[in-house]
Amino acid sequence: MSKTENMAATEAAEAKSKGKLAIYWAASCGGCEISTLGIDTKILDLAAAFDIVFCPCITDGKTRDVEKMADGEIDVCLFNGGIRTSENEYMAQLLRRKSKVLVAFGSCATEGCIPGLANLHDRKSIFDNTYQETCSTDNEAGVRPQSVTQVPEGDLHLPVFYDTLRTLDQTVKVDYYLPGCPPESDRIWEAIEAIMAGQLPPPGSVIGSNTTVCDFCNRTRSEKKIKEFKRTWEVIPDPDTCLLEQGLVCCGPATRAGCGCLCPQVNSPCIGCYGPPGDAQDFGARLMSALASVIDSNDPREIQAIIERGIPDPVGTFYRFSLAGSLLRRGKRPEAENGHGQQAATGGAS
Amino acid sequence: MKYAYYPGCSLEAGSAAYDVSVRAVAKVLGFELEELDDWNCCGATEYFSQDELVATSVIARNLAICRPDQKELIAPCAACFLNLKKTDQLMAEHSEVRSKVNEALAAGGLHYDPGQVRVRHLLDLIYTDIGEAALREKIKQPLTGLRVAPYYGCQVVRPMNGFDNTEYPMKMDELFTWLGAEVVDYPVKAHCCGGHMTQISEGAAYELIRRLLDSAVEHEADLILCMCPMCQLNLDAYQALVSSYFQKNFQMPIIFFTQLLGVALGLDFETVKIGKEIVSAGPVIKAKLGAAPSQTGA
Amino acid sequence: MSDDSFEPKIVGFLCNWCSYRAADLAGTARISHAPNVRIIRVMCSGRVDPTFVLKALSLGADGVMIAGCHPGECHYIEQNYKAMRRYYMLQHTLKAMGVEEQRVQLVWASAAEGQQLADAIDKLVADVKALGPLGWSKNWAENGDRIRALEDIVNEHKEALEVPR
Amino acid sequence: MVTDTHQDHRSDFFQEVVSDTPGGEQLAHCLQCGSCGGSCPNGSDMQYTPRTIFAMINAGRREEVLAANTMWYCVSCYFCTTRCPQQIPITDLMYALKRLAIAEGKAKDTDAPALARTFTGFVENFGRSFEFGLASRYYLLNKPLSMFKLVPMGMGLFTRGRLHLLPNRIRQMDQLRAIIKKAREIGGAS
Amino acid sequence: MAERVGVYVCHCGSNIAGKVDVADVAKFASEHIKDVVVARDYKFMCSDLGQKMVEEDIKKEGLTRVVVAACSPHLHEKTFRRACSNGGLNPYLLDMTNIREHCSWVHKDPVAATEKAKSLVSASAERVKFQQPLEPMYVDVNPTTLVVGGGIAGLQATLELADAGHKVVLVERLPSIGGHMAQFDKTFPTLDCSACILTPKMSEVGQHENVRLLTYAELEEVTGSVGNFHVKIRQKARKVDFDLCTGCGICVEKCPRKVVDTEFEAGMGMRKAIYMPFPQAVPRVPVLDTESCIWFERQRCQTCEKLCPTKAIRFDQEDEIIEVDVGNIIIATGWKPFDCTKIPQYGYGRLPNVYTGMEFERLCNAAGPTSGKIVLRDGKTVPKSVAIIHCVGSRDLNHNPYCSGICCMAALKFAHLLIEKTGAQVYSFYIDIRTNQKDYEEFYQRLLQEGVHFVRGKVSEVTDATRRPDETGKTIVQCEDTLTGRQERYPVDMVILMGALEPQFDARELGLKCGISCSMAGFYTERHPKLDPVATMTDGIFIAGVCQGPKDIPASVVQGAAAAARVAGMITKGKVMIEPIVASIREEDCSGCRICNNMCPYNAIEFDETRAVSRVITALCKGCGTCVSACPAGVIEGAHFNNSQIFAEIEGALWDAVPPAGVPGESESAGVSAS
Ligand SMILES: Cc1cc2nc3c(=O)[nH]c(=O)nc-3n(C[C@H](O)[C@H](O)[C@H](O)COP(=O)(O)OP(=O)(O)OC[C@H]3O[C@@H](n4cnc5c(N)ncnc54)[C@H](O)[C@@H]3O)c2cc1C
Ligand SMILES: Cc1cc2nc3c(=O)[nH]c(=O)nc-3n(C[C@H](O)[C@H](O)[C@H](O)COP(=O)(O)OP(=O)(O)OC[C@H]3O[C@@H](n4cnc5c(N)ncnc54)[C@H](O)[C@@H]3O)c2cc1C
Ligand code: SF4
Ligand code: SF4
Ligand code: SF4
Ligand code: SF4
Ligand code: SF4
Ligand code: SF4
Ligand code: SF4
Ligand code: SF4
Repeated sequence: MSKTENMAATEAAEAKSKGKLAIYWAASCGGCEISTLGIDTKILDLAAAFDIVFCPCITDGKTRDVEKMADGEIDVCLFNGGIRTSENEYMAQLLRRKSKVLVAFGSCATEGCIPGLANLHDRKSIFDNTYQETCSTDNEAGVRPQSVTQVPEGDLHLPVFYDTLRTLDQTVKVDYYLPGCPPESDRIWEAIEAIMAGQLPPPGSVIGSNTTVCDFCNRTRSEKKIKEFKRTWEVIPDPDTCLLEQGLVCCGPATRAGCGCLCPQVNSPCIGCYGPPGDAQDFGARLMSALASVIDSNDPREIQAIIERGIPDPVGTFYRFSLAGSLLRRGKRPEAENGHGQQAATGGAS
Repeated sequence: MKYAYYPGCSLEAGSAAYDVSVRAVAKVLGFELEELDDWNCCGATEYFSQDELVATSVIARNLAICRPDQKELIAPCAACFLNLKKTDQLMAEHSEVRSKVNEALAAGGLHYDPGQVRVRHLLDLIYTDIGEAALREKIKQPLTGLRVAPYYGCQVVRPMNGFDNTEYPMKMDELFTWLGAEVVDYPVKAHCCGGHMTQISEGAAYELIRRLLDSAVEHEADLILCMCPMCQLNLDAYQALVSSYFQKNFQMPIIFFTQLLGVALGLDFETVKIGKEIVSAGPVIKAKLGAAPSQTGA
Repeated sequence: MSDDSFEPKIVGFLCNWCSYRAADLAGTARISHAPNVRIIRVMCSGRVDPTFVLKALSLGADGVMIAGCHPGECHYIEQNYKAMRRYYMLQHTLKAMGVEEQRVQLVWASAAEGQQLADAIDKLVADVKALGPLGWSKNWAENGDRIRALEDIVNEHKEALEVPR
Repeated sequence: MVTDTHQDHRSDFFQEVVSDTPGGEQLAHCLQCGSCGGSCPNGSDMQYTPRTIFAMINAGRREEVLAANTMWYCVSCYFCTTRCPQQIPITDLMYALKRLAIAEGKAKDTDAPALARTFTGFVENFGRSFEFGLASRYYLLNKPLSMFKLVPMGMGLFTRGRLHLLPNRIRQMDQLRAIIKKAREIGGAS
Repeated sequence: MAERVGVYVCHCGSNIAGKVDVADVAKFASEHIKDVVVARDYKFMCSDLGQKMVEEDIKKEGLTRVVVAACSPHLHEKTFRRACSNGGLNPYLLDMTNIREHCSWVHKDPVAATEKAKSLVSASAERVKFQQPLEPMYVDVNPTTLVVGGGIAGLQATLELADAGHKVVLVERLPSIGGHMAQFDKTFPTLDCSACILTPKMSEVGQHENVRLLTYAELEEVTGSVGNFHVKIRQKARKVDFDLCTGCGICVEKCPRKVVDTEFEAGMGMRKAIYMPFPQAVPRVPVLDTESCIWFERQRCQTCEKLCPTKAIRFDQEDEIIEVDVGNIIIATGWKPFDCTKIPQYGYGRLPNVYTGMEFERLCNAAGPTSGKIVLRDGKTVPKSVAIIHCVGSRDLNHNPYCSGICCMAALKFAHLLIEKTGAQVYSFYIDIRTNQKDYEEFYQRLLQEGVHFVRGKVSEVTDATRRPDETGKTIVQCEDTLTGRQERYPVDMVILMGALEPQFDARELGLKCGISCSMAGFYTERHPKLDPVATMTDGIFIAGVCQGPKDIPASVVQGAAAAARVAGMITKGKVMIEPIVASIREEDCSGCRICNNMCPYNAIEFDETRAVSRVITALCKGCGTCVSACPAGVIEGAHFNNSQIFAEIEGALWDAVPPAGVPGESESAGVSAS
């Protein structure tokens, strides 16, 4: 990862003419766009520096327009959302091809975020739940979305829904990451400024701090020993002491700083939306290791009891934002579908 | 306290005295023995000489038909105890045995996972679960003055009894010390009674029986206490034959330990079936213990 | 469901002071055991980070062994307790993700326990064999219509895409 | 620790005996210490002590071993087994020898097979056994003459109500028979 | 720049090559592992030529990393590190992978073994690329040595060092040094008087200016590491002022309380409540046993206090903790006798005339309770026939699988003493007679000449149950004479059980304190069974005598001297290398969450309150790496075992597993991909 390879960014900065910016959303909630707008009046600076050539959320652009662009014509593409469908994947590939710099923007694109938690299930069970099982659903005919529908005029296509949500970099090569759910407006602006100034770190980097939320937390902390993990509704935490020491599962120590320690400031434990710091490979593993290390017991049975009682939903606790981006990426699929697409293909999308 | 109870064939027939006295003692001591429903013969030593798998499977059926709430199975007979316990252990230690036996059991719609049932000997139950304090409380007729030779035999204490020394067991000794008897240090207490040798080589068998009787005589025991039907049969029923074989005149009463325990607990001779033995035990007990409320029967 | 030809790939993280030496002892004493465990030496079971286990599983391991000194006998006094705590935490999470708990086993073996370690290896291998392959990378593989759907889109958009690069 | 590769060098007879007994492989470790032979209550009546038998098995002397009286004099007292310093399941090996001898018709000079067959015959018909039937049938069929000697003893037992004429039959005889049938089918040592 | 890796696959004669196709492994390395520029297989890598090969390849091929696939790194890592150094490469750029103990020796199938060897080599080669040059650290060696255990082995070690001018602290648990040898009458095979050869050594130790002798004391705690151990010793309260007592023995003589001496006299004799275990005890300062003393029982007596001419009795004396700093430790804690009641068929504890070997030693010792007269427990009958039973608790899977090595000889010694002193018929029951040291077989021949009845057979039982008239009143030994194949009974007057030598009761505990391990049987594990029998896997800790394994006095002495020589070598060198495997915290990235703060058992992690970051104190860190994996931010680096190294190793180990799918670049693109 040497700096000399940083051609694209340097070129972008050197071009005195206005740059071209694309903003796209795949499987995401729209929060990232809202946060982008949160840069407030600085949006004018942005508009001065960039032409927004593609942004389905705020401008009327067509995929065809992008397809017609020359490869690498877009200087910077901020891509938010995970890859849930074939359309998402196609757009990711397309924008990759057309962009010099592709930024995975927000937690969904970087590590899957909440939509990625669906990776504990597969398409079939997601569809069953969504189109059948929820109590507000009335679907006696058992209708499911079809990827191909035959009508007299020919075949109609819907994007195919994947079994596993993937992050952007599990789909295409990504140049930079901007984590957060959503990324704080200030961080977004810092990143844009850096892009505009051409002061980018080596490709592959996360744009942000290397320390963790704790670094910005004002609570007093001491050596940690935990006898019991508590759920948030079980206690009113003391406002001045480290929440973790009070038994609350605070993800602060394992979470990249950037949010300004918002949650602990309002007496609520950090839930880890900024993902892991540095080159940590697996957010959940870091947190599991740290929390387990400070359990105050050497008795196997007691340890198990503390864990089972205090952390009833381990995946939701440790991988709330990062399941898709974690080392394992998803839960084990049911035997029938494991690794063999055929069966799933008929069962799920047809 | 409630236990599943596996009396075994001998206790149903020739050694009913054991069965009856066990049940009587249980009542006094306040534990319940619930006979295992539809149990079958444990095969003694004979099946193992013919077909190992049939032997273990036949035995395992008894373990398999225990209800889930029947976690402890009490066997008073030495052979039954050993066979049940051995099968459980073989199944636990050798996965092959486990799967083959279960394959056979499956033919009868049964299944057994080793360790599911804890096989225990009656002596263990009385010694451990009832214990000294409770026993002492219930003594009605202390056995003071009676010299008893506790005879454990082979199969209860070896090789896997799990409650007493395999070479020099002491639990019956202690039990009768609590009851006030004079327990002789019977050096052959875990030696062999000859088992079924009587039917194979009488010379060899009679010699084994002689050693046991001689030692008891030498230690001036009034009677020998058994905990196995085979031992009782060999020492008691064959005593006359052994006497004539060696030109001796043995007159050593042989009874089950539960029978004398019953006497100590105040049961009369009839209730504990003293009198069913061939060499009568009644007279010497009466003589040594003197007049006591229990001596109505016989 | 066990397939006789299935030879599980297992990664073992063994403590330098006890279990690694137990494996050495198994060697010197020629105690044969299953060849499936690829041993990685760490200074202490306390060095074993749950990340290592997840990494191994994600890269295609069918099982993982973590081995250390017996509780109370750690070369570093008490670090194996920390390994134990992390192990249970990890198991708790793996269970929720559908990974059978026999795939990841924590084993205590002192430097003297070559036989025990060999037995534990054989047990782990047998357990994993019984479970079958984990095949985690296959677990990610998308169902067959993905490629087709992508091709469909590309075909639909072919014309537009044919622009000079 | 000796690895099992050594077993390949042992006699076929050794393999035959050992494979018929759970844990029998341990016989490879016999020290020839004689603890078994010294312990056996019938040791002095045996043609060969158990230790000698094991040496003969090792040497592959099949015919002599199966014709020996040793195993028939074993009364399953387990003294040898609990004392053997190499934890060899000696008593169980004696059973294995009995099985082999019966299977080959080698057990000529002993009545033990007949006794065993009588016994198991009862179990297979009734599910339970009983001494009187056992003794009388066995003696009638095998030793009609020695029966006289035992008459006084039998009478003694009889007058005390200790000889039953028929055993009780268990209810689920079919189940037991099915289990026995299956076990025979699977066969061999468990 | 890519690394240049050299891979060397060792045959170890046929040890590895007999099972693993080493050439194939080398070929695999050169063809399939990235950055491998040299891959060779060689007969003996640890030989001079093997090492030279590595050195030369480093120079000629410009290797930047070296992998040796051979035996356990515990055996030869140092060798190959040295080879790297000699070749001009930092020694920590080597990785050794174990394809002998972990592979060729334990797998039956050559194909599977070869495949595993490939994985191990692949793992090692991937790892080695991430290794970083490290500089070893050196510390000064404290020239004082601690010896634990004052038996013959410990005494020898102490004297060797002290005579060479080095300070020694000798800790003995009992009131006097001397160990078991002090209890013996004669010693085989020469039959010289044990006391005559032992007591001079004892007093030399007692008076040596370089020896600090702490008896009636026990090791409490050991911290630190090679070169600089810090040791806490509990000096148990003697209740006698060590400095004031002159050893006159008046207190002992006048003390009215007599008790059975289960220690020195093995239960055969009596001692007082205040006592010196034996006349030649060193030091000559008595110990007051509070369990038997009348004063401690009911506040009476005080005879000793009243009569002591120097007023040395201290009823209120308490245990004391003594702290010493030493550079090396020699453990020579010996053995304990097998508990013969565990074999009830031998009747010990029940039959009066059954004795243990140690009891018999006291019985025939001229300074013993009977002044050396061999009589039965009634105190007068001289035995006319004696049975000696070998292998009691030895060579017995129910107890100890090993041969105790010395008891055959001790049994011969007893047989000789019995014949000499009583003229009794002696029967010796053995499985095998093991007399394989210098002059031992000759001793056996002598006993054959003297007419001992050697019966080959492990005794089945010892009983008082008579069968024949001639057995009445005797103790009967029943056994198969395996040479005739007959079961026999031997009625005798006395039976002696040659019990096993067992590890000290607290061997494991003490091992834990010092960080050394025990074998399955419980004897301390040596670094190498043939080539390094007195060192342990923990640097600076040595072992000598029976605590390492059963052996006789000459062998114990040899080991004591050998351990001393090893320590002397360390002292002479003056410095010792410490592995630079330590943790360090990237302080700029530490957020001060304090998770790691109580991870370290050596308190090597401190928290800087002002900067709110944690920090590792390198000198205290032992490199376990527990804090490394605890840090949620991943900012603690574990040298030589860091994440990138281990991740690479995992990846390498699984080189043949199905690769993860769906990674960009390799993705089965549908044709939209750029470039
Ligand atoms: C019956 C018998 C007869 C024998 N006769 C002979 C013979 O004739 N010739 C011969 O060569 N060998 C003989 N041996 C063998 C001999 O006893 C041993 O070789 C010898 O004792 C070994 O000496 P050692 O110093 O290793 O151990 P020991 O003699 O056991 O000395 C160990 C010392 O360490 C002390 N110690 C133990 N633990 C601690 C602790 N935690 N802290 C402080 N101190 C501790 C003990 O109190 C003891 O003083 C005989 C053995 C037996 C059983
Ligand atoms: C068949 C066999 C197999 C063995 N296997 C094993 C085994 O597996 N494990 C084991 O532990 N032990 C084994 N041994 C024993 C082992 O050989 C010895 O313990 C070992 O060799 C002793 O080493 P050493 O240095 O005392 O003597 P040696 O190996 O004999 O070395 C003595 C050296 O001194 C030289 N030398 C002799 N005289 C002079 C002189 N006057 N001037 C100069 N140099 C001289 C000789 O040339 C020789 O190089 C075995 C022995 C035999 C016979
Ligand atoms: S763990 Fe949470 S509460 Fe504690 S210091 Fe860190 S961020 Fe603050
Ligand atoms: S006792 Fe055991 S070791 Fe000794 S001869 Fe008999 S079988 Fe062999
Ligand atoms: S089990 Fe058999 S061979 Fe063994 S001692 Fe008893 S009778 Fe003899
Ligand atoms: S390096 Fe190790 S494996 Fe190679 S020859 Fe030397 S001892 Fe054997
Ligand atoms: S006070 Fe105690 S030690 Fe002193 S003389 Fe009295 S009994 Fe002996
Ligand atoms: S030295 Fe002799 S008596 Fe001692 S264990 Fe070894 S063989 Fe047995
Ligand atoms: S690596 Fe181990 S010894 Fe070093 S500081 Fe961390 S916890 Fe302490
Ligand atoms: S655990 Fe890591 S981040 Fe937390 S204080 Fe320690 S080094 Fe710093």
